[in-house]
Amino acid sequence: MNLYLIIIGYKTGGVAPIIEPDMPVATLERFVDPLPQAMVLTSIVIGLGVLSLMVAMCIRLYEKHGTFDMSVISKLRG
Amino acid sequence: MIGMTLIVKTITDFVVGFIIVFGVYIVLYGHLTPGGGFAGGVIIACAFILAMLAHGKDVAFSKLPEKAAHIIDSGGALAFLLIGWFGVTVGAFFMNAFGRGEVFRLLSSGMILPLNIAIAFKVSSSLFLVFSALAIFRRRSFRAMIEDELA
Amino acid sequence: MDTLKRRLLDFVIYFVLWLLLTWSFDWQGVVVGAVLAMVFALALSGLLPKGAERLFSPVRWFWAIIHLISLLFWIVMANFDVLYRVLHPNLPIRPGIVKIKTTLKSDEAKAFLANSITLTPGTLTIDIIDDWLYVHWINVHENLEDAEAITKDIAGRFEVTLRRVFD
Amino acid sequence: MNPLPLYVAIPLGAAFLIPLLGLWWKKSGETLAPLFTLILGIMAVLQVGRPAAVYHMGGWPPPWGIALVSDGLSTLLLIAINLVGFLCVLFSIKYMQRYTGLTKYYSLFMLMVAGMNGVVVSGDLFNLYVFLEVASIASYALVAFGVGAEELEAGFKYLILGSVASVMLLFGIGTVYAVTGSLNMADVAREIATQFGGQMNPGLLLAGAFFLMGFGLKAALVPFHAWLPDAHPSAPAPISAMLSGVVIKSLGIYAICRVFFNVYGIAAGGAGSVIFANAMIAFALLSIVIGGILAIGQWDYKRLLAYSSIGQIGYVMLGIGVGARVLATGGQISIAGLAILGGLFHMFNHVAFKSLLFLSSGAIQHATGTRDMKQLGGLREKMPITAFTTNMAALSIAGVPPFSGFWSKLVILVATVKAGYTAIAIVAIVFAFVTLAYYIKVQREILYGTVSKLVEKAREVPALMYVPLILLAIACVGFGLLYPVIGVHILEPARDALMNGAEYIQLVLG
Repeated sequence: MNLYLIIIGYKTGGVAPIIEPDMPVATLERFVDPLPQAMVLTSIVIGLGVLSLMVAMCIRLYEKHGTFDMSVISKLRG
Repeated sequence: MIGMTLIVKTITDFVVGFIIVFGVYIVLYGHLTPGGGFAGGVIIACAFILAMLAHGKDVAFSKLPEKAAHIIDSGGALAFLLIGWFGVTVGAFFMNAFGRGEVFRLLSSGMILPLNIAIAFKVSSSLFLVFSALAIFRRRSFRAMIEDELA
Repeated sequence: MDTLKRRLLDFVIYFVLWLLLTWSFDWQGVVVGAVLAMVFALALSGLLPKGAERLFSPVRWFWAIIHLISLLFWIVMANFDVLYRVLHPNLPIRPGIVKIKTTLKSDEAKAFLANSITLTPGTLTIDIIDDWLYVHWINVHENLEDAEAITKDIAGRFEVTLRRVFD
Repeated sequence: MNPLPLYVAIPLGAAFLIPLLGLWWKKSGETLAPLFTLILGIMAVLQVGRPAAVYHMGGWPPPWGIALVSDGLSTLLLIAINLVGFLCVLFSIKYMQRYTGLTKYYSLFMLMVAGMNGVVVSGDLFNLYVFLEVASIASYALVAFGVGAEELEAGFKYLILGSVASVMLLFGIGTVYAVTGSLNMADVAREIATQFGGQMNPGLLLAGAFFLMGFGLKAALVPFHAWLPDAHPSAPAPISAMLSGVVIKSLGIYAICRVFFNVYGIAAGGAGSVIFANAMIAFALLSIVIGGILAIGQWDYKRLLAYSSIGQIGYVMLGIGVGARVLATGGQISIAGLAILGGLFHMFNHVAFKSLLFLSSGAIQHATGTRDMKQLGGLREKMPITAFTTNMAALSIAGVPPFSGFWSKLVILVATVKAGYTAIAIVAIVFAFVTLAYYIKVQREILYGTVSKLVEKAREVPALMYVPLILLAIACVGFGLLYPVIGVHILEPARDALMNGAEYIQLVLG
């Protein structure tokens, strides 16, 4: 997923997108698009949040059922 | 003996301080070099987590008590919002209210630096709390919980 | 007085570390570094190992370099040894765990001894309990009773220099 | 000053202030949360009648900066979210007393409100995604708040399916960005309109499919509905009310409307638009049919309500889908407008009566300790107020004439017939009667009949709990009777915002 986003912003032979006052236009055109990188960073942070919540729930579920077997943990019908 | 073996403890003592300084460096120079509030915050949190892994929870909590971590956690987020509100004084939410400064110096980007610091506080303490909550989770029987409630 | 000295020491260490990290002697960076080092020295007291003043002894640094060189030498030697054992058709290994006594005093020295032993191929420190090191060894000596020889073979090479660095 | 960032900033600030103060002051959540949601609700109501507005975050004009946009549709959702949020918090004060960790509860609640407000005012696809995640993560945690075996399992299921939806959305957003080179919704819309002449290229079609699946999962349309019947009953009652009342609408329906009408420009027609409109109608019909059929057989009161939510969301989606299809195929604009108006009106009504039903189910559970319909009965005598409000909501949702649900369903059906989809309309009418059937079942099993053993000990819930119920019941009737006022000031601006996709571009980019 994150790789996909990075690929969108990639440019062959690109340079870091830092703008300096007297910069030739040719350099500006070779900038790697920074926005997908920001998106990836955000999605990583969100993923971290979801993951920690998931682990917490897993621990609590294990506490209740004594197993991680999903066929045992099936009180609900869906 | 609480914690891990002597080797781990000693080496941890050596590196924890360095890791924290490195994390702070990543935070403060986030607008000049790769990094920033989140990455630096994670590094700082890792230092405390390392201390907790090596020495057990008591040592880690003596450096960063749980309540303090909670306060920093919420306070960092609030600080982020408040800094954002400074922008309103010059026109818009999150508008750069501070001076820009010189390019490539430490104090050169106005609002980004304080925002990074706020994020770092928030991230480091909350990651530490998440880790400690998951690591110190003890299975308690329902009866023990009720007895605690009654006591 | 003692704590003050310690705080000062911590401050200097953190500050030097900061300067090494940033490697810019712009006044803003230096001032921020100084303030941070002060905060760390006050707030995170005791995070650094005790006896940090040993950092300022040039003799110890000299011995540390000697230790590094000897460690590198022994690592190369042990590499050839293990290479020989691996390539030999008979696979002449006698893996086992031996318990050796170290004469080093400080925790840092013990930890570095253990790490040096681990870094050397063929030997691996499992644990330290008091003065005893438990080492897994790829080719344990035939005469197991000769504890002194074993100790000398594994730890003796490093103890000489490490004692001068840390103790 | 333009108050748009406040809709995000106030609940977000409250979400962090509550646990901070909660360290010393145990009642911080119960005091601050109603206060802040009330402020937000008043702000949202005052928003009515104002012209659409754009706020440039950090002073950067779009498409470079992040823009917050409020038009008719946003205002409609803002009112729903914040007023229902206020009533649910009010209800929670007494209801949540038997839970521990209340500051965390209120903090998560405010976080959820912040996320939903953010989704609704965001003018940027990626920001929409971020706020959607904020609201979703908070709701995962809230569903599992009871930390019983069932709650955890439902929360876990919701979390997994929600993460799948998030990945789909991120793929869709990435693809849109790759194709158009922008994330600002108005800028994307302009790119699509100018670059492709309103036609969809394969990349956009793929992204659209991802959006429909991702938002459809959040909205619990039928092929993606599996999490809802577990998550809604397991959550504490105020959270069920929030989830069913506003979360699935602001994260699902609103986002679908915004993306397909304003960004993809479904109204402009073209090859791709018809496909999406057809998909919307298909999902809607499936939701109506399956939600209705499954609801009949339920004996768990809250589970019945959850399935009914799926069915009613189907009606909302039907109105919007029919409107989209009429617009895409170049039919009469007035019919499309009628269909979309019906969909939005039904959504607005559903906010009122489904929140009311879930809150009253919470009241019943609070008083009797069960939600098994077989063990209930004769509540009318023991809990007159709760029974009365439940009755009002049930009659309204079932579409009995003077109530609001009747009018909105009628508008949807009339528009569907006028658009020429008589068969679809017949199915919808049949399942409107099915809705009536299972709410009659609710009335018979819970409100009337012999007084069961559990109900005998039941007493009317405290005032803090029944005041929100009464307010919502008044809304159920009022929306039907006050349609001229609500329609002109709230619903028609929302409809216009959807119908005239090009105006959105004008508004944001200036």
